[in-house]
Amino acid sequence: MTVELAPPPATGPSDASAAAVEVRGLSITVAQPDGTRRAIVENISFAVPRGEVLALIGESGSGKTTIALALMGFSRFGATIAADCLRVGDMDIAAMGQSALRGVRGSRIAYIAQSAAAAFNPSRTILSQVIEPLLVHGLAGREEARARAVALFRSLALPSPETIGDRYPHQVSGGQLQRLMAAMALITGPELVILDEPTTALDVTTQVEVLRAFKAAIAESGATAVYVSHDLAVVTQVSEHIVVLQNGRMVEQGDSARILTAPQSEYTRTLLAAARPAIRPTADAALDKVLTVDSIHAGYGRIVRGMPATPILADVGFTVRRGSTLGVIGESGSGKSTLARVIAGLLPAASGEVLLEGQPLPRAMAQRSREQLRRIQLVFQNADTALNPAQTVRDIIARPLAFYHGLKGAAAHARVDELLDLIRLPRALADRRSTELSGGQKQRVNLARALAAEPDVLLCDEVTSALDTVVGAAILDLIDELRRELGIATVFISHDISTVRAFCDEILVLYAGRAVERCPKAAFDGHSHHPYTRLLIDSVPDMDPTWLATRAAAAGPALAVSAIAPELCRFLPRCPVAIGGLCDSNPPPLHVDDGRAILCHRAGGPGDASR
Amino acid sequence: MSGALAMRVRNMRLSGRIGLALVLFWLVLAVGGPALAPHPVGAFIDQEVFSGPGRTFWLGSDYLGRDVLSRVLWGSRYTVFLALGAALLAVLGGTSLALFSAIRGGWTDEILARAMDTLNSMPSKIFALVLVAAFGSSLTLLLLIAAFIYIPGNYRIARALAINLVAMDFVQVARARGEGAFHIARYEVLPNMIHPLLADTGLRFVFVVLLLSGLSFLGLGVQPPYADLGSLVRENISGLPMAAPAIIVPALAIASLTVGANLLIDALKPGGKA
Amino acid sequence: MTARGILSRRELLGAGVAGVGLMALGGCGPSPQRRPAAASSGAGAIRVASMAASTKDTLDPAKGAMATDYVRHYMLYSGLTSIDDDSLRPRPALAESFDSDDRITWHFRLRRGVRFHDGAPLTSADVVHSLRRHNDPAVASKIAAIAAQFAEVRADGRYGVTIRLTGANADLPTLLAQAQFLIVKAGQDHPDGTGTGAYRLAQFEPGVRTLVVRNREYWIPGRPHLEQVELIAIPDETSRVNALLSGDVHAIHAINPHSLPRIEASGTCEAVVTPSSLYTNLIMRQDHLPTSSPDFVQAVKHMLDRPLINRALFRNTAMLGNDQPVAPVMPYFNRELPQTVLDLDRARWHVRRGGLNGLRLPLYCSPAATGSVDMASILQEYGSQVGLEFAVNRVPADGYWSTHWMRHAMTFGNNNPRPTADLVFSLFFQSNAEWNESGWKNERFDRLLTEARGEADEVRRGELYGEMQRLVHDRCGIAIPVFISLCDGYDKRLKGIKPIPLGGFMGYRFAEFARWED
Amino acid sequence: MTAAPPTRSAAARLLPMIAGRIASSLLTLFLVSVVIFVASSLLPGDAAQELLGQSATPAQIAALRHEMGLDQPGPVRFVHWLGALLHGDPGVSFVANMPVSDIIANRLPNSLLLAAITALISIVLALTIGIASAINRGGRIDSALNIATLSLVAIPEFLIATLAVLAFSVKLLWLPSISLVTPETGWAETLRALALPVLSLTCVVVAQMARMTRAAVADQLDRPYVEMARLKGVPFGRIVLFHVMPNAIGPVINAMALSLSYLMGGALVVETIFNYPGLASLMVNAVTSRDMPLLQSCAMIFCATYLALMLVADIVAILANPRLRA
Repeated sequence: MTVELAPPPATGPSDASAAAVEVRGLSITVAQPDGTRRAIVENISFAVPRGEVLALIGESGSGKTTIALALMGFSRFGATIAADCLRVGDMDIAAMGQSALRGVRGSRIAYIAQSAAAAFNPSRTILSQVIEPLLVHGLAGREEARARAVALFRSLALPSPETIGDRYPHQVSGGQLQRLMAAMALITGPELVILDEPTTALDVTTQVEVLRAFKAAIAESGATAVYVSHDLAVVTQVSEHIVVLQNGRMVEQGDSARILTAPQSEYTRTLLAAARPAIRPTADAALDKVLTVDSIHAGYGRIVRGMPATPILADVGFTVRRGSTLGVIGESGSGKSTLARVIAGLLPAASGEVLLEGQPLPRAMAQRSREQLRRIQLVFQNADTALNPAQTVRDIIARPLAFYHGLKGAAAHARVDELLDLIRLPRALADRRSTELSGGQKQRVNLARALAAEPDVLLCDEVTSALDTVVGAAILDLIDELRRELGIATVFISHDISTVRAFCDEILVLYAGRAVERCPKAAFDGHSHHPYTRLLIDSVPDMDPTWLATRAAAAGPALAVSAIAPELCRFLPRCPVAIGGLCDSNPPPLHVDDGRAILCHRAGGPGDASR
Repeated sequence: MSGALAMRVRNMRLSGRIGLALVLFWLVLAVGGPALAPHPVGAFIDQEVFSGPGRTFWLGSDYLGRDVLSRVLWGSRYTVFLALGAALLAVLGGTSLALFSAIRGGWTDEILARAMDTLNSMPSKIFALVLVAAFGSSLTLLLLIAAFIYIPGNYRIARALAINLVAMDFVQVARARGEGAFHIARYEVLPNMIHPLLADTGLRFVFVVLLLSGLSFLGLGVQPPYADLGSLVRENISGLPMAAPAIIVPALAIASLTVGANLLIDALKPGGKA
Repeated sequence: MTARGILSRRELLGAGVAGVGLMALGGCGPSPQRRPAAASSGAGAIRVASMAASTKDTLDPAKGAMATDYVRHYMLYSGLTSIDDDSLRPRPALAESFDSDDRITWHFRLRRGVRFHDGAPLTSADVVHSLRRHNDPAVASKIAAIAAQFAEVRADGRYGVTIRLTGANADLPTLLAQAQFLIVKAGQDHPDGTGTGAYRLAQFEPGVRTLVVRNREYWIPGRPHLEQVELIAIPDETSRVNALLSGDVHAIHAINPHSLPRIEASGTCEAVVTPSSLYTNLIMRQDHLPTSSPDFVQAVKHMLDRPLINRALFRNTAMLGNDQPVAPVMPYFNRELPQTVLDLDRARWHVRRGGLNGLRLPLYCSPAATGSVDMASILQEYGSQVGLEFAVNRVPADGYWSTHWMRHAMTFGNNNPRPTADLVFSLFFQSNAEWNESGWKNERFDRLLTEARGEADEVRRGELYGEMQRLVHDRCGIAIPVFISLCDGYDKRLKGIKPIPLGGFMGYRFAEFARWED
Repeated sequence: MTAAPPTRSAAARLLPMIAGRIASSLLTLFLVSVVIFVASSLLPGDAAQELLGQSATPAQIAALRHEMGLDQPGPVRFVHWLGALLHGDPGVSFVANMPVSDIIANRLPNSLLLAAITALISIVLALTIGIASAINRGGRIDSALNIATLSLVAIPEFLIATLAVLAFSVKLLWLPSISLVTPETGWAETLRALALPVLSLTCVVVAQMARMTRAAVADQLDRPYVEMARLKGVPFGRIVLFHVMPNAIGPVINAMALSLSYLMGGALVVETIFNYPGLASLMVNAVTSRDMPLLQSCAMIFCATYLALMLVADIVAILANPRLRA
């Protein structure tokens, strides 16, 4: 699988010594309990010309972050860095002592971490953290530092740049925080910026804005950048060069365009394929409606006349047929997970009904019979937290067998083995604890536990979000196969429209707790959509280096709206095509045709609602 | 099971192995020690008091001329079993209540938390004094009283742990499956609290040892002629100026026992490093 | 006070430096000359630590219950009579003379010119008030039982008092020397420390401290010798000894005999051992089985290893007891009585004869009765050798007297030194006595007791008391293994201390006699 | 710092919380008084018997009981006591025949002084030890401090105290072996008198506090923001002080509050050995003499101290955490 490469890159700068960053023969090793050393990164060589961006791409465990951190002379868990050459500008990083490195970090080499929410200190103001590099390196006084920070905030298109720094990290949105971290990195005018998956944790619509801001800011500062990511499409937008990594080794490197168009290694091709999910054929849906959700209102707090104090979902309804898949899409906070919880009965709906094969289910889980509970199974988003770390895989899978089917002893043992086969996990893993499994394996166990109940309805809540693309694609294949084989009706919740589009028979778009559009897969392409759906579609980066540049900056809202009445269109404050006097005064009508339903004033007229 | 245990021991850090050795040593002594005692525990056999180590009395004699070795051998039994029993009981009681509290939530939780605060706010030694005076100090009662006094402390810790765990997804999964409160408490939540609870047990163990010695300070505790290790230290305190083995030995015994127990528990923590 | 504080601090600092030097040289041990001095002048201001203090501490002599109270009261007040030496004979004090023809009606003539601390003269009214109040239930006098024999107390002019008793009692002058009978001011229902004693009250904080200063108008010329006495209590014995050794206090009460070697080794302090009639006794109730069996009682009496108890518990400072309450230091002690000794064969014989073999019996002991816990251990040890199984039940000191003492078949009692044989016999051995500990009934004994009380002839009295001692020794369900000596510790610079067998600290009156000599 | 702390919202959030906590504290205090009352009614003997002692006659006891009001049924006495307390009168001590408030006023400052000095020293010490261990996690210093603190926890406090007396008072004559403090005692003398009790108590509480500090700091040191700060080139000392401590302070203070609550009632042994007139020995006195009004008041004070410490810990946690504050 691994392709041996000739050390000097074929493409890239002709004169490596002119490069801003040069890495040759980099290896990073950790000590094993038995005293030997194991290489987690081996024989890495690349160079980045001044002012350009190089991407390190690979899945988790590929060593991409480890390599990036090594550029700052930093290693986690006491790993040892060794290299023939590890140079940034005129600095020989490998030869520098700790105090010299400290003087360089944050001043000449800056780092932007994956999760700004975790990397910002929650108990200090943003400004104090943003200007800290200037202060600790003695590069500016407090007043000057503050002025520089405000200027950077402004150039990063942050709202109220004068005062945003006085807030605490939890008081700003994820996208803003990520940009604030960019400000923290760029404030000292570093020669090299390392960006470690800076947009992975963001919603697609936010990601676009943040990417654009990053790209502009880096270009403006003239810094060289190393961009770490698992997402080829994103990388395509920002980097001139790509290094593909697998298991700590280089698989391929070259110009971005070349890697995308003419990948040389098998692994790169796999990555590319996973990034462009193939559209799967629609299932031969049976006619019987297994799950019907009818006009659900749900939320938290005391319920008054069918409306909760803090409403989350309003008037959501759909049906799912046996063997078919409904995709539910929306950004974080849209109510996707709440919908799953309402169907499972974990959160009783305030009003509306959930029907299983036409039979209304009690709203609260506690009132449902064990049989009713068995027939609807919820697969939680995060397998790390959904699997009890104290139990073995066998314990986890055997429990629903015992609980719903009374299966014990040898019979249960055999059935667990069958289920492991079904989800393609080696039986040998049965006696491991879930903490010893990889992310993909955990998600399979999570799935197997739901399947053990032999459900009619499977609710999958973001089951691939935390996984690498390739691993996630395999899980998707598995779910797709199972629902066909077992005839399970699936509700597939995701924030990723390309996955949903490829995988589901019908798509439901949630915005702020309302279903703004429902659309069968067959009718998805070439039809008009709700403006929000359109925004989602447009925010998914193409594998095209020019996509970010060519995609017009998202049009601002057409109407200046401060607060909207609950019955009005909730997308109004962001809608670029809102119609004054209509959208801001009348509730949006529901247009139904061709199996599609759109909640929008524009949808009634001819043409695309979003254009 | 025993193979896995052996594995764990082999993978343990040195401090963990030292802890294990100390704990095993005291456990063995607690079980078999009294049989090895060369003299009756209450026999007044030395004409001298606080004599040093010698041929007849390996560890010298105490303030009444009794054999220190024999008394320490018996004392270790009382300390180990009383303290271990009370610590385990306290953790069992506190954790059960905490699980109940965390899983039930609402008013049950509020009332239990209040009640536990009430008990926790009373100085332990004085509370023990009242309870011993009211109910007596037979071994069983001492065990129960010591356990009762340390239940609220454990409850506090266990409740904090349980509340975090109850919010975890895998508990939601179990709830969604329709599991009852007992299953959730016993199989989903409890196994994930074991290590912090073990650490707490170790701490409570130390507390009970100290409480017993504190009670002996007030003239209560294990019935004579027997005495727990703490009481041995206390009753021979006048031997301190002459560094009599009668006080040094039980003091060292307590220290090695409690330090050993805690080293072992530290080493059992997953990850081991922290 | 302040001046003294500064001075002692300076000296302490000096001592500290010396200590460092010694440590550095590898030496240890304090140099006696450097010990902190308490005195600011030759006259002396000392600090004294007693054993117990609590919020119960009182200025009312009638309520005095503990050594700390007695010491405080003897410093502040004076009695009609006093006992000044080990003869235990009463001497005139505030009463310059006393007499009685029939030992029923007693006449006391008061010393003239004696003044209370507030300047008021002492008159018969004060004495009448002080004695009568013991019969008032609201006063809750500790010796109401003794005062019950006052049929009448009346003034006989300004300086005369007549006491008429309910029956003849030759010991009245001795009884009146007790701390509870100290004279307070007339009209004071709650005495406030205003007495005729050697010291005036400067500060009183119950449970913490009593500070007194010299009464320059004390009615005995030339006394007291100390300027100031601060009385505190250090309940913890080890702390008490440490405080003495470190020079923080200059006299301590009630030392455990095991601490004596430390004090003697210090070079700066000394111990004073006072033989007394204090005893801790084993009570075998005559109204319970099997303790009412004479065989059981005899078995137990022969099972007591008295020398061992003396050695192990008291480092041979005690005197062997002979199961009767009159100590060798007391008048009328019967020297003829054969000493009961450890005789396990005889004990076994009694056990067998009484059919008591293998019997299991709870034995209650408590720190409230000095040494009883260890005595119980010893008894348990020997019991196992003769076929009796004693289950030792140690119970807390508080609540012991009201809930355990005399309430079970076998408990321990603790009897403070009493000034007269009559007192101890009538309180604890008379058939109808409230605290007839063993519940024995002996008519002959009761008759002898009444006779002896009114008997004027000393020789005859001695015979009567001797016979009573024999009766108790032979028949009563009480075992008294030893008479416990009282050990006190003093700074060697404190002079003039001698034992008075009524209690430690010279029968609680050392403050009147002690001198400070640097 | 330029950031204006959101004081108004903090106050708006804190005040109802404090009010609620004080209300529930009153409930807890009431529960304490009930528990004390029930527990002490289980005790053998009563104040009259204990006061009159071994030599009491039944008639005397009955008279005294009547005088103390002990002849009334328990619940009646409890209601009377509670009623008086609500009017601010904690009653009159049975045995001392003094108002309970006077007795407590004499002792409380002593206990508070001892606790305050010990708290100050042990907090500084515990933070130092805890932080030093945390930043050396797994290293030699950590192991050494771990064993040292464990051993310190394991030694009975009367042994520590007695050793200290033998060394510093009896042998070296540096410090007084008993702590006699009166209102007239000067500051320097008071500090000297308190040196050994403080030393002993510090040994008792510091270990537990240090271990908790270590755990809290170690937990924070593993957070991504610490790595981020290192990647910004922030010196390690500054990271610990300005990045880690603000986040660790919540759990640290909580653990410390629990330990410090020990300093009031738990000082019993130290009070006894150094003959220090504090509240713990007063309460034991009240127990042994069955002095109900005094006992109740002592228990109330200990309970209130505990609740107040917990409240302070929670307030500090809220103030230190902008997420809870806003």
